[in-house]
Amino acid sequence: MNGELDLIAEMLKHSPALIVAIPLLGAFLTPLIGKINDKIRNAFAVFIVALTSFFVFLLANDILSNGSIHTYVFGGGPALTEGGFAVRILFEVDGMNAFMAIIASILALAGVIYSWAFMKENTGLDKYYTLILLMIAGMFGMILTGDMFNFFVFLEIASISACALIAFRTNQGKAVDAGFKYIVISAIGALLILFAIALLYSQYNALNMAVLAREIQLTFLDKIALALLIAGLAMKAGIVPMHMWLPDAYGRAPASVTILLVGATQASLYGALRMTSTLYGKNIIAVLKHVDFDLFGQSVVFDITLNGVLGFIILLLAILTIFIGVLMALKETNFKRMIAFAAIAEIGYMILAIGSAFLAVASIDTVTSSAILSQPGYMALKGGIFHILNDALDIGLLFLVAGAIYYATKETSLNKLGGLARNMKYTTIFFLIGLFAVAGMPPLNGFASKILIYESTYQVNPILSIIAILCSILLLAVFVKVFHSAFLGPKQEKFDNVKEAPKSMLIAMGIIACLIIFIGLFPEYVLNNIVTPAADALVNFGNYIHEVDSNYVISLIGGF
Amino acid sequence: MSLRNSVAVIFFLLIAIFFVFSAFITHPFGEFNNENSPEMDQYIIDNTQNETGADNGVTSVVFDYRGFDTLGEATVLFTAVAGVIILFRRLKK
Amino acid sequence: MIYQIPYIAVVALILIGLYAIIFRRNLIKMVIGITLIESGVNLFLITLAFQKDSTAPIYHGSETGLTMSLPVPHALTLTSIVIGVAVTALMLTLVIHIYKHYQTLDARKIGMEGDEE
Amino acid sequence: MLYQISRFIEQWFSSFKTGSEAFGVGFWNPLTWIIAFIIAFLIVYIIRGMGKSEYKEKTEQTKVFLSGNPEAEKEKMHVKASNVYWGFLETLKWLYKGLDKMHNGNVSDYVLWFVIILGVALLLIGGI
Amino acid sequence: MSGMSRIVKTVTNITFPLVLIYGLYVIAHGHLTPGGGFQGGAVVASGLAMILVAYGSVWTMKKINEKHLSALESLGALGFIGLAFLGLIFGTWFFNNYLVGNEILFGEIGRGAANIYTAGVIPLMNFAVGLKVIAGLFAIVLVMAYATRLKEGK
Repeated sequence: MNGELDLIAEMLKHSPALIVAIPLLGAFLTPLIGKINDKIRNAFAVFIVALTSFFVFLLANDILSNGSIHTYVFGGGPALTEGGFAVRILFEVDGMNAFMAIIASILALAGVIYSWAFMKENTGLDKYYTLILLMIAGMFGMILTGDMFNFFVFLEIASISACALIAFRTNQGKAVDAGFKYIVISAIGALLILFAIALLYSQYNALNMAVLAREIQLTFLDKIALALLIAGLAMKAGIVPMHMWLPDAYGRAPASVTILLVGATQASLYGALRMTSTLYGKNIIAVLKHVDFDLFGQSVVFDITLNGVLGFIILLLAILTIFIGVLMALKETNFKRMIAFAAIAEIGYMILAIGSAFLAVASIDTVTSSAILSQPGYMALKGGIFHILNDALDIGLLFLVAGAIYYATKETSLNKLGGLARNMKYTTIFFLIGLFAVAGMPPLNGFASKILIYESTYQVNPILSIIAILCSILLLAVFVKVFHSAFLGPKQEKFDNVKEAPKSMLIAMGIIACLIIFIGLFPEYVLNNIVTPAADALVNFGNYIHEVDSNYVISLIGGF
Repeated sequence: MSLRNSVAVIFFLLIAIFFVFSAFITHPFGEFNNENSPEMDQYIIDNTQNETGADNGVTSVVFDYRGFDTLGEATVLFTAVAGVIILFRRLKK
Repeated sequence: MIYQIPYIAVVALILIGLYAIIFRRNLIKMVIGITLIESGVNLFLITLAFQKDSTAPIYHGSETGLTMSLPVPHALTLTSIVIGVAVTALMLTLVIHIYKHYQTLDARKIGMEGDEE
Repeated sequence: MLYQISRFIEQWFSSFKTGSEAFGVGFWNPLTWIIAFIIAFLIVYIIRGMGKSEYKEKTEQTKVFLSGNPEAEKEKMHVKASNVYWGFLETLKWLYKGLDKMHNGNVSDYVLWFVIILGVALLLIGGI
Repeated sequence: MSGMSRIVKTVTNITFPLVLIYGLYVIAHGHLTPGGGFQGGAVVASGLAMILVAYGSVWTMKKINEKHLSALESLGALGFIGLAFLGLIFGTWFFNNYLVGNEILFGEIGRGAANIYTAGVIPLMNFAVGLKVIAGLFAIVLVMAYATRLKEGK
């Protein structure tokens, strides 16, 4: 009994490293195992991902229940050497990381199970599974790492493997083209992120996020680094007007890859959140400029603070993202491209809430070194983080349904589809669940997060929530159109011999559908147990630093 | 000159201004003072022989202190090889 | 001023790369632009490593107290060089495929996302 | 006008209020929604039951009457996806023209948009 | 393609062993002198690329094809991550340099004097990464050259 407990404790201690190391090991082993047998290889990939998810849930359970932060120093030794600087790479996992890791593990599991039948008649599957596992490892590395340069490395791993997988169908010219666009975009974004990391290193001689967050002074170089980080990660997250690579990539990739791309995109969004809220958390309300001038007699005096500027930028981009995503989705006739535009709109909802949260930062508590948000701002942050989970599940389910239809009919153009509900009953049911969830219909999970976003943004500015509600209605219209033109309608004899999707695809879709219904029925449970610790982890940036540097006292720079 | 190119030139020059200005306020080449004293690297330089036993400081960083980065780097190369092979694979039919 | 010239070179490389990507239509030239940005960033990293009158961070014996150039930026540069090699290889592979499909390398002629082929 | 809309939305939100902390101001309970759906379904079912029941297959009743024109076969009866919301798209043509120009498949334009956003961010964060 | 002229092939035959030896030297002394697994591997891979240029991709592909190379690369990567996992098992931390300090293998603390018997797992990792880089870079070059070769009658 005692030994078992020790084993559990050991696994818990090492899980941050194992979550990344096990998929890498599996990826290195897959080409050798693929020489034996195809079924063994597929089962091996599923087993590796299941093992990783087990460690993820072991870790997340501990973190979310106890509110603790796990650090893992690679190579052993203390996190900080004497003198207060981190020599070794270390992973630091708090509530937000655990939350994102849960999402990534769900998506990875669904994607790998789905691939079993979906990719059966393709060649080169050894390398396909290798790249899938590498992409999963890159996602987890981006999510869990606590080191800036390590973040860049895993960003590149995820990008390169994703690019090779997007261009998997090399007989389609547009797939190759989409892959090229993706690799160009992600290469430029990653290189400018590396430039920002080098700018930070040149001033503080540190690469560790916590140490940088402790040291950072918001000099001019820091501002440039912040702009580079935000722009690069926003492009990787597919925010309008830097979103055009996203429909191409999502639309051309195999569906089992697309669901992982969703996870990679949200890992980039997490990166942007971590950089702004933790790395620059100390300076989040620093006064950039003190405005004081006379306007028709009475003098106008106000301060331009960093969170105001950030909130302004993010809200501007959010409105653009929601509008353009929905409008383009309404026009699009290619199934997967349409879902991709809807995904862009969903990302817009997240950053709408996050921008409102930035605007709502009132002050910084110097005792616990945490940002103090107004109540609607805190609610907006919770809603945005909750919406990350819901968006991953809903959009992922819809992409899997689109993949199932492609598998059955070899057709993605909605103009050529019709009357599929007769042949593919379960797929139709899953699509309906995804439809109502994405459109924010009340009994499902989309509404649970969207009402938080509506309420909180309404208290920031009514127009924002009006726009959000209108676009949500348009989103429903989009998917009603899909439902009408793909599933309803008279029987078409060119689809007479269309069969239901095979089992593994149905299993993958079923997992996500069950999660959607569960979250829809018990939103408060998820909100209190998973989302709130993540939001607190973002707000109390001091804990992130304290975990590494125990004797850290916040020292606010001028302008407060 | 089309609208697209003119807009491109404007924002290109904007970025150029910021970058060049940042180049001028970076610390002078090779000069370290108390503000940006390289403590971390000095620690590695002082302890590489004791802790890792390697005479080559760079190798001790690459394979010991920041070994995980190197694993990621090797993984990137592995990924590129897998990608190139999968893209030039022989399609059925 | 004279000590800022390496950074000027870095910025120049990055801007030339961006220029090549934005204003050139040939895909190969875009790839060259990306490699230029990458070499600029690598040059910046390796520039940060230099310390005045310092030697390479390699001991030839047990002497101590030398001023050595910083080892961490060397490691970072090595990593980012290898990553750049990987990215370049993949991009060129895709360019080859694009040329096979479209018989052109003009960025404007390829990939007009319209109806299905 | 805007004030009225905001009032309306306020009332709509206040309709959710049953004083739960988890959802801040408003609150919604999925079970009530499910019950409401079931009741609505029952009402619809009753109304449907009240309809006429003398319905015969293969008679004049089931013939489609397209103002005397012959009925097209089933394939053609299906409204294509690009024809749904035709009026909406026709009205917003001016907007979609710009959006389509935005979404040309040119990589350097994508990078140009990134450069524009980067410039704006630099100007707003670093410039101020 | 049947490769280049006899002169080029002869020169390649003469110079390739030297390139190979130099690359292996750089790999083996990675923890003492400038260089390491990546650099030495790149050197050896360039030598192999020289053979590829001299003899043509078809001939090289007959000798060794990309399946063998990717298997070799997997072995190198497995060696690397395996050493890291051994650090987790013996040294109780992932990537722990568990060999340094004790006298099993490469155990000595190097106080200069270019003692190759130092630095713990670093030389082993150098070898693993070297194998990986040789196989990987050569696989990339070979596959790209073979896919873009000039076919007969064109």
